[in-house]
Amino acid sequence: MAKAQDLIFLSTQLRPIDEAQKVRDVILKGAPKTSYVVDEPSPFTVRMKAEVEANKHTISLVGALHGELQPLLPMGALEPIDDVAASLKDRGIPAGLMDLGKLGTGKQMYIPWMQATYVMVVNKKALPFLPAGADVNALTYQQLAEWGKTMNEKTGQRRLGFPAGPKGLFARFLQGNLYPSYTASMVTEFRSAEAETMWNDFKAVWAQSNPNSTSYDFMQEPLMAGEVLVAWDHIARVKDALQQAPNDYLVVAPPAGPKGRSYMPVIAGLAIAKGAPDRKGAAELIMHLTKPETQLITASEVGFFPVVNATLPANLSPGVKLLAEGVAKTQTAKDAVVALLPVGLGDKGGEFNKVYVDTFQRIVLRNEPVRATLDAQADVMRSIMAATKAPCWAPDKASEGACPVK
Amino acid sequence: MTQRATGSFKGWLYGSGVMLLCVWVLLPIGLIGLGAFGGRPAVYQWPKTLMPASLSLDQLAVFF
Amino acid sequence: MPTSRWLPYLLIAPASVFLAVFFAVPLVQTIVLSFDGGTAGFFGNYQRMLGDLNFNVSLRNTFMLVLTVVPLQMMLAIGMGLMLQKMQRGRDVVLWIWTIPLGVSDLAAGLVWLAILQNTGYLNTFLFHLGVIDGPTAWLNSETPVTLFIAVAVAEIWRSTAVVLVIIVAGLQLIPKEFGEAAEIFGASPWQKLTRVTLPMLKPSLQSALILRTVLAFEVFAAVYAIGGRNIPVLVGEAYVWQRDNQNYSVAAAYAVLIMVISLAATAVYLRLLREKPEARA
Amino acid sequence: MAAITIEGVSKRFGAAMALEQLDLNVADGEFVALLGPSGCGKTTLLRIIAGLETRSSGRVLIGDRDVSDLPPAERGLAMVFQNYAVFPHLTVFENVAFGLRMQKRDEATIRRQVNRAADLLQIGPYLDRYPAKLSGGQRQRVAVARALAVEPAVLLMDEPLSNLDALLRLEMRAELKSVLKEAGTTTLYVTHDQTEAMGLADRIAVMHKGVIEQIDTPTRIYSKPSSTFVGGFVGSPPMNFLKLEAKNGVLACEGFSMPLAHDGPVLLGFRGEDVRLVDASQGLAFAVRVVEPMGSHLLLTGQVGGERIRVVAAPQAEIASGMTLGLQLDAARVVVMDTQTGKAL
Repeated sequence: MAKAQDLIFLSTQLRPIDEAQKVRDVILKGAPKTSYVVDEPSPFTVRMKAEVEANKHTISLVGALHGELQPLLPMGALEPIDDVAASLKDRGIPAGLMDLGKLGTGKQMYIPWMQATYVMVVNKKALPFLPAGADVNALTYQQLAEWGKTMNEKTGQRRLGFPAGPKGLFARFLQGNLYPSYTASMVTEFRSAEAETMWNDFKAVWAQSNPNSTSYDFMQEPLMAGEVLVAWDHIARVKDALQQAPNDYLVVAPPAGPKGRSYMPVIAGLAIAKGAPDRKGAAELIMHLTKPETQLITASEVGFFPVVNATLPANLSPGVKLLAEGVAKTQTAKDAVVALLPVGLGDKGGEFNKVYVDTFQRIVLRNEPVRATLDAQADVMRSIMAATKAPCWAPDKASEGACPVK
Repeated sequence: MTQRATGSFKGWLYGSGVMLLCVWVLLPIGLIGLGAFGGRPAVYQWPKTLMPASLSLDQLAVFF
Repeated sequence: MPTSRWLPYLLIAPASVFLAVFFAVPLVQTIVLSFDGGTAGFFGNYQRMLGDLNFNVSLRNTFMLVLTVVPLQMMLAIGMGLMLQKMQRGRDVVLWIWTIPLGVSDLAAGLVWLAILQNTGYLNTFLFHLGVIDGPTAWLNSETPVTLFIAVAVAEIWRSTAVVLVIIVAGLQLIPKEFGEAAEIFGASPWQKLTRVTLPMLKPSLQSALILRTVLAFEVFAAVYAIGGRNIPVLVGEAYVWQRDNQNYSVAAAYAVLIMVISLAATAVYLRLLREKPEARA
Repeated sequence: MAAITIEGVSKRFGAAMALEQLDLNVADGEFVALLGPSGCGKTTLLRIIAGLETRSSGRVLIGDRDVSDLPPAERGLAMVFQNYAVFPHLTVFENVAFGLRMQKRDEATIRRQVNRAADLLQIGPYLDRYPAKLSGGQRQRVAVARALAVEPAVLLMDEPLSNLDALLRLEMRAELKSVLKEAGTTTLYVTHDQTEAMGLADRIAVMHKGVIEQIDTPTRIYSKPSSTFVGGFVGSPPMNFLKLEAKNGVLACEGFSMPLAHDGPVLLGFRGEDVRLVDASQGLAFAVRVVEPMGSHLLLTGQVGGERIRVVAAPQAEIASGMTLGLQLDAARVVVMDTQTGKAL
């Protein structure tokens, strides 16, 4: 457990017990003496705020997603780290990513740590049921629905799966994959005619999804159990299934809609807390974590990919290799559209997610009329945007002031 | 004589009621207790066996 | 005698301060928070709560759970208590076994029943061997609300009947056996003895048990969450989601206040309905 | 109204015998008290008759009916408990009516019988009250009224007065006697209080260690106890016993002699009030140790030979401790017991 003199590294990522253990035992090997502490996003924010308000600092380094670090800036919990950024110049972190770490200020607020995205995992047993003419690497949502239907007819069970349980990341699917693929937008076109088509298409997909989907948190479990043959999830949440039986699976890009094949990159960053008890140690730890060797170890241990210029070695474990290929396929698809994680929502991030999940519940689970539901939920969305004054982010076009909902 | 006969029938009824309620309380705990040694595969093992197919103490490692 | 006059107040002071600091203050804070509407006005959070798509469902589920679970477990506990009273041998062992669930946390109880009732659980295995089903069958998702509800009710009954049992056993022990014997001598059947003598005399215990269980049942959450996730929303679960996932503490506080009001109302109803006749009080 | 017949009833609790081959007859309309120290089995016997306890062997008859295996309700009896067992959640009226309601009697009958029982026990004014508002004595009356309201063939009472204070007990005792005489119910009454038993009962059965030592009228129980136990248990002060030697068909001591067809050591029993106190030169030498003025009499405790003796003297007698007096016994008022068995010869 945490010893007083150790540097404290608080993270919202790599939380599950075995992942945290890998961080402690493998990834942090050779780094300054560190206690690795994890917390869920909302208590994380509360804790950071409390330390600032009490002016009593225990945490030196924080690791969190871009969207989780951003709210820490206005509360003055982050220390500018241009000096650390300068000493990292040779690591080859893409300038675009480094710029994200400035959080819209002139100074470096965090250093990119690792990245991931959301993919589809396909059990090879599902391949025979693919619709005629469909390419598993370039599916559309209609084809996915058709595929699910055939699997249901042939196996007697609904074999598509989504992590729509209490801890699942289903909201990210709706925001980052489904909406932009149909509307080229996440917020502005929320209640557009394209969105209406989208929901109707997705109803057909859901009709072929396993009814337990509303209980799934991590898709690796139903995949390993064979309950689900085709699943969408964050790469870190399917890794166990792939490593356990790499020969059974393919990892492919999520389906495409009329406006392209949208995907959502996930960036986690490392920041130093203002008033950190051990700023020097924290900087050293950043240096350690962004070393190409450490980044490769991170990739193979926990399934998050490097932000630095590090070629994945050929002897990568087959499961991680599958993931790497899946990520590459997703990012390089010729119809790829990038949808960023929401920015600027502060503590309204939860309610923003709720808009999508509620809309899904009403339209798909409770079969409420699509048009009326979209109109009602668009009002909620508008009030969130008005309250946070968050400007649009990709793929929505940049806006002056709060991102509008048409 | 008749009273004694109905008495023993009643006693039997009571006894089995008590036993049934004991099973109702203990069975779930027993099952989860055995399941705890099955490790992760036991959760999705189908069909379940009383003793998990692969015994392991991995889950207990969480406590240390 | 100023010291003896003040002594009782002095003695309850630590407890009062404790209650004030750790109970009353957070309570007031919660109530204040629930009216802290920001832009939406004084009742803004309550409007959001009432307008939420899960509100009606969670209210209905919570009430249905209370109305199913509490009467069933009262009956079960009374039956168990009477059985214990009849027993001559092994009474202590049986009482000990029957109160084991007292030591099981509600989340753990939920997980226990999840292991039994899930797709690949023990129940399905049993049914499979009987030939009733031919593979893992789902009982606990949003498309099987009835079995899901039954599963949650069963887990709750399993977990929390012991509390009622303990209260009832204590109450039964307070009734001298002569009352039952008098009823027997004057010709009461076992059923009449139960309804005309035992239950009326057990009323104070029944009242405590009912209030305790009902209030706790309105706060049902962890077992529901473990078994049904968010497929079966309940009031406390919604408060949890608003607090933790939606990060809107004010709406969560509104839920908390609503739950408290419902619990207080239920207590008042019981106290009124089960009040002893004034003349009967010694 | 019916007689109670008990034939060879035994009760075993594990290895211990609580009742041993007990026989008892209570005639129709008779009032019999079961008297004995605690643990003598009197309450067990009563509960076996009531059907609240199972017997190990023997039969219980009420009237001509063998009720041994019947449940309590079918035995045609009523019972009054030591703690009254008056239902606290029912009014006095409903308490008294309880047995009648269980018998599904019509409302008019119930009203009539309740009122009659209530009048008998003078609880008419309290019929609408709840027991919690009544005094112990009033609750006792309710319990008796409840028992009498069903007009039982047999009434069983288990120490019904022992929870009352002394004055109230005296009052209730007299009242019970007249009420039960009027009702004419066969009554079996358990008590450890000899004055209660003497005052109320037509006959007293003295129980000791699971057997009935003696059953007789109160007067004979008092004056002619059949054993040292009965003599010692009944009466205050208890009977005195002197160890004497009988020789040649005569039992004699200083100032006393009677014929006795028994040779060897015997116990001579006499009541403290049955002796004449005379000058120390006559009769048995009695060394007075303690003098207790009791108001109606003086209680003298002293020694004759090596044995402790209690006798009663007139209240105005001038006797002080340390004096030696003479005791004269009346051959008509003594009992002679076997030293081995303790039974009367």
